[in-house]
Amino acid sequence: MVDVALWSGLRPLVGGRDSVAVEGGTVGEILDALRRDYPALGPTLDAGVSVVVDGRVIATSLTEPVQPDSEVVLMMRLKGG
Amino acid sequence: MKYYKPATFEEAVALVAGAEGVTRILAGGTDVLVQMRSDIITPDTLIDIKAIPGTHEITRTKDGGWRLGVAVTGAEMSEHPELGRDWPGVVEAMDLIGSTQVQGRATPVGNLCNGSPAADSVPAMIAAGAAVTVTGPEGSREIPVEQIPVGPGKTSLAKGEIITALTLPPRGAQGGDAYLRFIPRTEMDIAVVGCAVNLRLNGDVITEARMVLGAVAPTAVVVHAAADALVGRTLDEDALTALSDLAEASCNPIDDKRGTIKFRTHTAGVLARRAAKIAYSRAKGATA
Amino acid sequence: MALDSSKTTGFKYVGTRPNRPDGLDKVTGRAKFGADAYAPGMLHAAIKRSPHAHARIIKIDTSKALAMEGVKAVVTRADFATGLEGEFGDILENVMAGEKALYDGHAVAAVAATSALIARDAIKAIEVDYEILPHVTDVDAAMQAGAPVIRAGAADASVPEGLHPNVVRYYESGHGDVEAGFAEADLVVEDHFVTEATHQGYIEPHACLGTLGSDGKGELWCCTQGHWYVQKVCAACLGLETSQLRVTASEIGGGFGGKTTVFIEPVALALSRKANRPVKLVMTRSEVFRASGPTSSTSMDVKIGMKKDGTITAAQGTFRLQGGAFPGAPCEMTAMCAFAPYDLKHVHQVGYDVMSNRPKQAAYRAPGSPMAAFAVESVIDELCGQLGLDPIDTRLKNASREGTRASFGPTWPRIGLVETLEAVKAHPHYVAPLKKGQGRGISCGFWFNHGGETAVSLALSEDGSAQVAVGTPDIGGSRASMALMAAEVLGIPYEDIRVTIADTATLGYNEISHGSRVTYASGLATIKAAEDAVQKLCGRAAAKWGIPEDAVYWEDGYAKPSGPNAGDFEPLHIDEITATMGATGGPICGHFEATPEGAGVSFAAHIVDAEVDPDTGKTSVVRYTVVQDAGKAIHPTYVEGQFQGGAAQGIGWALNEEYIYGADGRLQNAGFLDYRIPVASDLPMIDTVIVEVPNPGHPFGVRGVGETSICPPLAAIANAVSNAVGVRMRQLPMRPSRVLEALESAADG
Amino acid sequence: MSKTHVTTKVNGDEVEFLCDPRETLLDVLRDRLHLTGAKEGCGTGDCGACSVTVDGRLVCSCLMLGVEAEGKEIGTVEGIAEGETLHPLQQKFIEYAALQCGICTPGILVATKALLEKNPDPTESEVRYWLAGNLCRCTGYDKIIRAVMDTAAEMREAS
Repeated sequence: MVDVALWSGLRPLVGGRDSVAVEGGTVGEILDALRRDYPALGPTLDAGVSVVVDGRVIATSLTEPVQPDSEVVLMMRLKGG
Repeated sequence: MKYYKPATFEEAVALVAGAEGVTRILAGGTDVLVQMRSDIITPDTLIDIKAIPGTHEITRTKDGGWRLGVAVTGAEMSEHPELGRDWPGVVEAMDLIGSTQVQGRATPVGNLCNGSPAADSVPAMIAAGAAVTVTGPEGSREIPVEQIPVGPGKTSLAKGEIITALTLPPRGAQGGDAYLRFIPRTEMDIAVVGCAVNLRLNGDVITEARMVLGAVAPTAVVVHAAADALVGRTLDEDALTALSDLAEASCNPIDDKRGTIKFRTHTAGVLARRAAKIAYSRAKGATA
Repeated sequence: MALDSSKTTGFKYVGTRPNRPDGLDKVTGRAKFGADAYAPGMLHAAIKRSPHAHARIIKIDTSKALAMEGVKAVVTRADFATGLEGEFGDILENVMAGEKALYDGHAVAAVAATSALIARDAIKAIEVDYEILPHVTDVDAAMQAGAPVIRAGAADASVPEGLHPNVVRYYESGHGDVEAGFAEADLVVEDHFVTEATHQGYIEPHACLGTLGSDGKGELWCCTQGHWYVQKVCAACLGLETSQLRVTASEIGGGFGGKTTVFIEPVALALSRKANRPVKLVMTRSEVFRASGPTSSTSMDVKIGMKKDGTITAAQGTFRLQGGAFPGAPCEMTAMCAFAPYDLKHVHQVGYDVMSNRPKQAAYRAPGSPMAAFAVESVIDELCGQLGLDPIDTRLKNASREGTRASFGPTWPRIGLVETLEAVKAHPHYVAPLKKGQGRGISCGFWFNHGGETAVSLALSEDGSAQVAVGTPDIGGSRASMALMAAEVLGIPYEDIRVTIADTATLGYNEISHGSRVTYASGLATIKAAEDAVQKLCGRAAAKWGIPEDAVYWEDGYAKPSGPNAGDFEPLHIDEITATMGATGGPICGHFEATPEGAGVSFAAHIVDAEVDPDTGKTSVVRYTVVQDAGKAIHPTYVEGQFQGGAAQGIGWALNEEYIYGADGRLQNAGFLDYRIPVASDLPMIDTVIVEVPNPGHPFGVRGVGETSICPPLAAIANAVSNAVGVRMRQLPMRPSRVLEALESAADG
Repeated sequence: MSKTHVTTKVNGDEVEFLCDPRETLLDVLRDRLHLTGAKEGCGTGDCGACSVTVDGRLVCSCLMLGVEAEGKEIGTVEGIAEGETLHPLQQKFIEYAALQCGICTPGILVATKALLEKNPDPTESEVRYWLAGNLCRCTGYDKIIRAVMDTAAEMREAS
């Protein structure tokens, strides 16, 4: 299980928790697991999120590996100028 | 749009008198082309007066003043070796308009006829006592510049009349003029407030004074009381304060995107003080 | 053996300052920008736009326009695809209004004619009946009960109940307990800040030339930051297969984020399809201001607590962003960037995305971050002032660094804020004496930077020179950076490399040039493509020598046997290998197609001296220094250029630039006369210091540099002005009247 | 719509064209003569990207009509280099990276060439004020000003 930290705007959608634990070895698997285990997060995930894995912002790639002890933080997707 | 390039003023006057719809005179074109591009006006008739002989000339008049052709540009005024020595305020006012590129085309007569309350050269020309020659089907007459603008975008010229020359009076001894404007940047803006001051001295004592404000009313404002406040005294702190107060009291501005009533009024006072100091030092012989 | 040319020192080409490859084209007028393309039989188009801020479109009568001599086609919304939703639906709605005109300048119809003048005349002949609706353009007003609703049901699931329907997205994050943190503070400062919308102000208006046939095949030439995105959006808006539309990016005359989306291209294509002729469409400057994408305006509240020793105990911010008539204002970016420079135990940030009757905001250089920095860094400056603390030491004391927790959640990797602040402290500008009437301000700034889908192809020629095809338009000299990185890997001279911006038919999808990603992502892709080619070169040498491929290595343009065991062979120069490549296995090319995910965040700190005329409130910037972490400066001159350009734009934003709306909801300053970007005589020279803390996510350590440079200036200048006049400036722009009012309030009270 | 026949010289070459009197010189240069070096950044004389010289005088070609070009000598960015030899300003602009996107560059080169012909030894402030009507949004002007100052110094030495 990987602990995924959520931004506080998402916490009401998961019963007030600031992080949730899900199964997954890649960013894509983690996002799938979040969708499955916490359907209320679906619209947010569909709108696009970045996943920060050990300080690296993963904006797009679903294949990035995630270790069980990785620090994983959900972040809203970036758009630059 | 019909485009004409008459060879004489007679021809130009006939064209203007006979034209239907919207007619514009083209000299520098820095206002009329902007209005065309912005779909503010599309003239039916455009009369380019630059082919008329003499319209590009700056000449000394017999009495020691200056006669400027109606197509004389800001750049030509700035480059003239003597004009700026006599009327630095008029030349610097014209020079403030637009960019180097605009200076290559823009004319003081065009600035006048465009009728903008914020026209930079107009307060300076009025303060200097400039006049224009107006020619119509009935002939020509001399009119002081201050009588040309009557409101934003409006002039006193009758249908069929055009301006055919600009004259500046002789500078005479111990005179000096100056023009300052306030803009948010250093260049390229329309004046939020403009102020021209023209002084004549006897020694340190002011004998003649004219102050004209721009962009604080529908037309340039001649502050007639400036003469009462300044004549017979030196430009001491009291005189400056009186002038500054007069400037503020003469304002009748609007709130718009370029400035508030409050800011324009305040700044008119600041500029009056600063312009008067420059005009005074020029009257005393300073060349800057 | 996969090649790895990663290094952070010992460069031969990287870090030098050669002339840019496209320099000659750009100084001779030969470079072709968006409006510089012509096609045989081409028509010129013009767009009819709503003069109303909010109005229902009752009827559009195009008959008079169509009857005009020379008019070949007229389009309205009915000529575009139906049923689009989400992002593409919003873009189409913005490109051409449907039922309602949502802002002054919203397109309602368009004409193609045989000349630009006829097209302009023809749009005047289009008659539109409107039912005028109430409008709102101010962010706080748009959130108030009773404000006109721009579009019902636009809010997404993030928005808490009870907010006005114009609040369409909501973001909240943070950690710790801010109330507890404020209780520990010796001083708490809370303030309200306001910024106006600004425009990217690129000098080149949007322009395109489109050809589309009834067979669904099209060609499009346009100035854009991302032609694959344009391809995708146009295909959707016109109901085409994406691959049937080939998009070529012209040279681009500035973008700064404003050309990351689509405004006119589908219109040109729709007109072309109808007229069956190529159609050129170029925005006027007024259209650019009224109907492209400015920034958000903001209303912000920031509260920070500090101990006497300068320790920040807690920070809280609320950021309301007005984003025009569509969702998308970057409220989460504002909130996430706000406190990013600081290591905070207790932090909380909230962002609101608010719709109004203004054009849909578009990205502008670090979207959302400069405003946040304005509010936060102003409060920090106020705290330092009141507590008598040095502003740099205080920032250093609280600075984010590797291993500390970022305000938006994750733990920071290697970052360069401390090095940047130390460079500021060491800079002579920081301690230079000030004259009377002058004030000094400093500020930090932060931006994430981005990777994104990237494809690069590199082909070697028989003579050993190389062609690199990249998919990211060159906005500020990136061809030079790409060539430098390719030269470094291939070991051939910079001049032997030609970099081309490929069209959409030539490479795989390349994400838009945004998020300061070009030198990072296209650079990484160029390095990887060059490594791929080198690998193949080594293979050819190995085959020639009859030794295993992994017994060959590449150095300075030569394949060499990797040691005595590999055999004794004369090194083979690249041109010896390429000369015979046709006979030894065929053309040698290198490729890279991936989504690099190692973009390094970047911090900057700026020092500004401002002088204020106490009589008029007019501010002059008299000295300016930019210090920023670039990771690794590939071409330092162009890095400096990015720093200077960002600072200059920030100066404009801080002092004079603003969207001015009248009570009628119309934009009053849709031109460069009254939308006042800095002119040459407004600015001093802008000093730069390039800090290099390598980004581990790039082979040479590159961090994006383009955007971070606009984050500190608003605050730095506001702090300088505030220190000069002795009053805290809380609203931008700091136009003279506003500064004068501050001076008067100080004198009164 | 009747068009006017105009004969003029552009970069030393005699050219003829027919134009609507409403067309600006910029429209004519670009759309009729296909000299696209001059750019339209604003169409209202505020940005300088369309700068050309007319009888040696620096103007915005968007603020002049095509019909007014009759009998004039027009200079555009395309005429600055002599054959394959770049003007020193062009060379210095490349060396100094005095351009990023390059859209303002043609106008700035035409403007600064006119400046150096009038004033071979300008101060920094004179260069800045001369160029106030040439907007650049990329560079913050720093490298442009340095390139112009250095070109001026080098041209003075060479002459």
